[in-house]
Amino acid sequence: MDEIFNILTRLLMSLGHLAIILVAAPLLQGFIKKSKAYWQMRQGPPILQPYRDLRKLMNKEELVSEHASWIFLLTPRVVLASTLMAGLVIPSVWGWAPLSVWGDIFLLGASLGLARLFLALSGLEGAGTFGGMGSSRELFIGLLTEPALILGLVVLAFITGTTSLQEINIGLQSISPLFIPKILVLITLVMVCIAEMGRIPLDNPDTHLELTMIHEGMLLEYSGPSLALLNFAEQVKQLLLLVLLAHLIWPSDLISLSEGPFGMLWALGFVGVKVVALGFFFATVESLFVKRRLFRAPHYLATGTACAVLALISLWIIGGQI
Amino acid sequence: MVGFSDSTLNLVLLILLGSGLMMVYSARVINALNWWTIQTVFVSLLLIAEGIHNDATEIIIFGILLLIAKAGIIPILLRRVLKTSRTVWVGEIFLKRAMSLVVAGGLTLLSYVITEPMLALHPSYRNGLAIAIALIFCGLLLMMTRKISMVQVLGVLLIDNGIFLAGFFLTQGMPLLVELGAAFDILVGVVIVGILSKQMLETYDSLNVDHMRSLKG
Amino acid sequence: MVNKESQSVRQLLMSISVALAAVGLVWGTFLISQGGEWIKTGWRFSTDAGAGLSLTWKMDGLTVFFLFILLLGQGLSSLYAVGYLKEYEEKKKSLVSFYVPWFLFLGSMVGVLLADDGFTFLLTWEMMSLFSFFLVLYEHDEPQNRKSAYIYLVMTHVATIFLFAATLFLQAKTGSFAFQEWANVVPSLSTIELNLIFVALFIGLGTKAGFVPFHIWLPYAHSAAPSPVSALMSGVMVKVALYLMIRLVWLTLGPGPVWWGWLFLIVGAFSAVVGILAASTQSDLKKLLAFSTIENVGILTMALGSAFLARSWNSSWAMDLAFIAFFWHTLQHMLFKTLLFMGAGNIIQATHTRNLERLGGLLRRMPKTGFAALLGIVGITALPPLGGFWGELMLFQSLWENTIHLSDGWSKVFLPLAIGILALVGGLSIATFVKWFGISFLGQARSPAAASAKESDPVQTMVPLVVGGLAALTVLWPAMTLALINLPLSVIRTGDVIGISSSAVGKPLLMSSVYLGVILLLTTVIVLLTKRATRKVTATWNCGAALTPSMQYTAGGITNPIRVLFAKVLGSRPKVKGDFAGTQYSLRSLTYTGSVKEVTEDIFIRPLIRGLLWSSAQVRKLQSGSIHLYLAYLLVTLVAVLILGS
Amino acid sequence: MFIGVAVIAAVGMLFSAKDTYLRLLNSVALVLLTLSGGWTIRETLSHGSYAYGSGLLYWDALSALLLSVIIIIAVYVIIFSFGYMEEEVSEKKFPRSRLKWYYFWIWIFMATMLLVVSTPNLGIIWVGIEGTTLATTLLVGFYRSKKAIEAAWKYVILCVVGISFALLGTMLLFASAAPLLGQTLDALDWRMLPEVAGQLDSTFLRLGVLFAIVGYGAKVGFAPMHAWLPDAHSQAPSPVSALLSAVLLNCALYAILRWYSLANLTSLGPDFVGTILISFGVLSLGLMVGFILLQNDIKRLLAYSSVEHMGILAIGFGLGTREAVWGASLHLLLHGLTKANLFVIIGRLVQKTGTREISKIRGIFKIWPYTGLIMVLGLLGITGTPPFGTFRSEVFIFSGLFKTGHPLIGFLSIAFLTIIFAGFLYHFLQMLYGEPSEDVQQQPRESVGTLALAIPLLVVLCLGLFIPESLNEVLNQVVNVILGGV
Repeated sequence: MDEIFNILTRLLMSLGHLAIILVAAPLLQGFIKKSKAYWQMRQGPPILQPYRDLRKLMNKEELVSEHASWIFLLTPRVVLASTLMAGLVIPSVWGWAPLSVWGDIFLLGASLGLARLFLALSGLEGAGTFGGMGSSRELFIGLLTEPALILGLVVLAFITGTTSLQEINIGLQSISPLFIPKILVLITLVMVCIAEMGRIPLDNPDTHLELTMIHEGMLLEYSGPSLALLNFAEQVKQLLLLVLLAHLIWPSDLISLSEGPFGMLWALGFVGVKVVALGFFFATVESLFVKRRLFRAPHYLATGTACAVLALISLWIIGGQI
Repeated sequence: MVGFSDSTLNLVLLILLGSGLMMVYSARVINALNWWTIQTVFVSLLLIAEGIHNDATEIIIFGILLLIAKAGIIPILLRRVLKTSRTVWVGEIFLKRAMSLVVAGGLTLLSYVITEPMLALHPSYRNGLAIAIALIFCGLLLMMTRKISMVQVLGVLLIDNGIFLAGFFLTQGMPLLVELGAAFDILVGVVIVGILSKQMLETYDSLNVDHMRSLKG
Repeated sequence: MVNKESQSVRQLLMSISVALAAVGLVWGTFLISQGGEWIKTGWRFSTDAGAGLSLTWKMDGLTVFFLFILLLGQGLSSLYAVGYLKEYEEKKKSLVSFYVPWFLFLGSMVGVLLADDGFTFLLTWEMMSLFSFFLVLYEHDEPQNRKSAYIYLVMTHVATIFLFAATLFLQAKTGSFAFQEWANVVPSLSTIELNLIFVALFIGLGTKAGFVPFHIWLPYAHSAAPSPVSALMSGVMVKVALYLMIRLVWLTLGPGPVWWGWLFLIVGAFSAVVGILAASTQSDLKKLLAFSTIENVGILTMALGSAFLARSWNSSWAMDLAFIAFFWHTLQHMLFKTLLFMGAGNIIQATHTRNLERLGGLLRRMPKTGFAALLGIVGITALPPLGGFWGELMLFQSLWENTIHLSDGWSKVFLPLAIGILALVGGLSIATFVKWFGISFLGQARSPAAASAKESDPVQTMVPLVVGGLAALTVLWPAMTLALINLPLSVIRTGDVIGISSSAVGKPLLMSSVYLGVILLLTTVIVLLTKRATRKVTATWNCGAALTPSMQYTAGGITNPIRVLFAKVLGSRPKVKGDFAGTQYSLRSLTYTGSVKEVTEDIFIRPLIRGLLWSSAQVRKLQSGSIHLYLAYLLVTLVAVLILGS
Repeated sequence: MFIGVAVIAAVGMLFSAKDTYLRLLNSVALVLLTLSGGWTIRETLSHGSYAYGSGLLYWDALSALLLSVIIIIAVYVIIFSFGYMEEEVSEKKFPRSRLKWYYFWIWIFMATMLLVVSTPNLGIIWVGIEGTTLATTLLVGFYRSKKAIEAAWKYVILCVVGISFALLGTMLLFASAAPLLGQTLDALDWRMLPEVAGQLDSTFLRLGVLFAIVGYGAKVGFAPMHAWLPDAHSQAPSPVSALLSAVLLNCALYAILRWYSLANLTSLGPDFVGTILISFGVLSLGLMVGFILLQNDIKRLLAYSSVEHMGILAIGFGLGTREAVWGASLHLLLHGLTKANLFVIIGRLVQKTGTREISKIRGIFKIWPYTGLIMVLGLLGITGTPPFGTFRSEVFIFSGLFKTGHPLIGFLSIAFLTIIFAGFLYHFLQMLYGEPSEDVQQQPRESVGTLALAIPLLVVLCLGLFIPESLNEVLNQVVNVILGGV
């Protein structure tokens, strides 16, 4: 009986997790845009504008290139689905991850990789120049991001002695915020998140300038519902990364149904505050820097990787193991 | 064993060595051939003397056969080839005549050095053995430093004489069957070389071996 | 057009091949289901004292696993060949020189797997090389293919020197060829001897497996062979070499020094990176796949390395993980590489070119092939939900466990770096296969041949789909796959056999089916939700100008950033030449020439060959044609022998 | 008695140059040869040894092995000769009247070789070996072209000089044995010598053995005394090349083996000759790498390969372990078969294409697929590729190197073999594939019957898959003979 209850709880919380992600993703996007506008001394669009954009796009007619095949239409769906899959291994606001098993830190990167694969493929669908350019660059940045992300997470796993994000989250509670390896890893992960979210200094989400765009280049041929799905997937990914970072920076305890609705809401609010703060932080970062050219990206991401390696070394040195 | 005194034996040996060296020194093929013939005659005589001394008829007969075959048939054959080819000079390569004589002298000394352990045997045997080896060396030298095919044949024959001499001093002759076989082989060999030289003459118009360098690598 | 008789011969022979595989598989399944001690200890048939006069065979769980891989590969490739070979018939090319080596090649691979002594091993091993050589040589009309085949056979032969040396050395020590005897005598060998044998085996087997820098032959051979053969060579043959790595090094030589594990790990990492880098810049449809094989062999080798390290450090948990990773990936790579080579075969037959730059837009013309190939690239790039990923997950975890298990030392830094390298390789392989698939199947046709391509024979499209289905099945029913992996594990582990399907070791693997289910569910839901959208087909937006095929990104272009970043490793020397037509500003034309080459070939192989040929030329001068000189040789020899002899 | 058959046949050949006559006579002679030889071999093997003519002729297992190699290959090659030489005559390579001389010398050659393997006397063996040289000289120069004469000249001079050394060696042996066994044939009889081997005077013996090994070695073609070999093999008519390579070299090696097994028993110790043989073997292998890699004459290629295989044999016999000698004995048989077959098939090829240059022969598979197939088999057989028997024998030989503590030499030798394989493969691939030249394309195609030429290779192939117990038994007997009391 208990077991069924547990499973049921888990299932319900998973659905809740998904629902929160789906609902909150455009909100975060709106908030970040607003923050950027703040730094740029402008009014900026309303916070709820992303919802409106999505609804508008969903109702539009879709244009499909004559050269495209069914992959073109499949891509937005798969990308959203696999981004959500990545969401399933990230601890929810209550600390639970729906798909938690040891080794799931690798599942996170791989799920995002699946999305990247399809995106890059559909960039080539239109037979135009820009899509290919976007794909090429996205793949390039992706292959540099991957080691940094995995290494960063692996170091966290070493710190906490487990390879499950949920357990890492719990384990990090007992680690001092000033633990040097942890700080270094967080630097890595912040850099990786910037790259993954497609933000300055690697990519500019607001530009459609042919020569600089990466992510937008691949989306260039999309319109209507497909574009909405892709934009939405991007927002979800952004939210997921920020939730993850929030959990890592300020780890929180596992909250179960037994804490009562108030406890659960409180946890939701707490994480929300953390994510908002991080969102503001990234908006600030984006406002302070300029976009770099493509071939500076290796330096940027190598710095991230180096931080992870340094974290690893410092971890063992502090532990007295080397 | 040998039925005459050491001094006689030494004289014969000297003649053998001298003829060998003269072969090396010869400028004309015909001279070398003559020297070789002389040498062969003495070798055969040595054998016959041995046979007489030991009262071994078969050795005497063998010696006479040898005399006829080697000192008789072979020179005649070679002479005919020489005549048809109108070859006169031996054709030096690598070493001139005088120089080759010096080398031959050196080789003779070397062979005395080599055979030093044999001193324990009868001194004149040692002497004989040393000269036999010197003849073998001279033969090789001749073959290596002369262009004309006939001289190379003479070199082989000189080696053969040397070996024969060595055998004579080492073992007083091999079993007859083997000796006969060996002698027969030499004879047939010269006949075949004669045929070959004829063919060579037909195709190359000379007996100069140095023309034959097309097969390489 | 096709001769009826030869057609029936083809169908008959290939059916026999398929049937043999099927019978083998069914029989094997039956045997295994019976269970028995033989899976662990081995089942010998035809044994003698290892004198090398007769051949001896043994079958155990390890063999069974690889036999399974082999038979599966054989069945699938043979079935595919039924369709593939038709083209040769149409070209009136005799197929006898295909059939004969085909069967002998398969047979000799079975022989290698079953061999129980050094002599049998060498014999079958050489036969395997030889007959695969003839298969590579099958399309011998092109000089390039002959060169490939030549390089292949010579390199494997050179590798065999080392195997020969190791075998004969051990035989000299034990007086027997039997593996069992060798294992018994190993403890009495000195460290140097043991290490030398190991290095010899490593080089010898590694060449066949395609370790960098011994991999030169692999891209040549795999791309020159007819596609069913490429599939077999890539999917099965390189694995046979790895099988022997386990059989001879792990089981026979036993635990060695720690650096063996490091060697595996480092060479594996090196192979993986170099292989995938070279693949990413290739524009030859099949060469790219061949380089990817090198990468995957690298990954498998890393798994072996992790297992070796785990054994040295007594970390049984990490060792199990590493071997599960190894066997899982072996199976997955066989399936996906077979699939991809079949896809490549279909493309080649449809367009008669292997050059990616001349393909494009094939997905609309060859939808079934394209769908199968899509499955293939998802699997081969180690992305979930297909099987490629879960093996790598195990490997990651194994490396991680190894690190955790160690109490101290710099190894704790280097092992995680291997994880980073694997991640890099993963990223590169995504780029590589997006290029492979995207350039050939998507966009516009880049040549008339690609524009007029037709979907292949039903058999040829069916088989890749079947392979894809099987691959999905391994993930959907991981317990079955784990049961299969359990067979070799029970041989390799000296301890008790653990039922890995039920223990925690395989937990993420069991999760794989959940992941697959959920992602399929999510995708379906999203598709259903967005179904009612209206669509209109239009031209691609091109800033208002007309769109021509040449405006697309090229195969060279799409991975150009990688080429620029790794220029040193790839030996890339791009040249840009501008024709300014005499003026300073107006550019008339711009020529870009870029090429990549095998740096390892330049460093290791070419100087060696040059040196060899040079010294040969010197040796040949000995035979100058002068009889006087020859006589001198005779004299010199005589004198030398006399001096040395007395 | 088969020596008699051979001599009579030789003389008989001279009476007429008519094709039918020669064929008939040859066939009769071959049948007689096979019958009498086969009977002798059977007697020998069943009793361990067999004597005839009050011990003047005597065979043991080793002689029987050589005898069977000679007879098998002679039958194969001479039957091949019929068609081949007819073709040569019709191509006006030489007048028909000289055909009888060809068979005359062939049979004389046979007779001398049979003599070598039928006598128990080291002196007579020398006579026989010298005889083989003389008998083949004119065969080598049979075409009377410039090159043929050059080859014949080099052949006769170098071999005669080399063999003279062997005579000297024989004399030295006689000198040390005569005091013990008397001044008779007994003192050179390898049946008698082992009994007194321990007491032989070591100074004479040592010199004698050295001279004999170098002397016969020149005839076997050990590098660097092999210079005559490629010339002779490449210029002789192909059947003669086959005989030279597959049989004659073995006969010379046989002489060395007799010395070797004798020397092993004496005060020189078992390793003395062995070491020399191994050195010659490795040197031959190593040097041939260069010649084979950069060869453009197909028959020279095969000739160099013969040198290489003699090197392998020298290593095998020189090692003196049971396995190695067993392998070498097997290899002797297999190399003979393989090389004869290759020379025959290549001979046909050269005849049809009219060139020996590898770079001019292309696309054989396109025109003559069966020839191509046999060439592939030959390539694999001669390079010791499994599943051919040569692989087995080479494994056994080289395992001996490892067993006696020469792993480095063993490794080197295998490496040499591999490079040689690479060279062979390269040349053969060049010839087998590609586009044939135009005048070759007009040549007539061939029939399936060509495949019959591959019989020796098929035997080699079968011996790679399994060794019949009877053959194993014979080889063990051979090993016993060679190793004697060691």
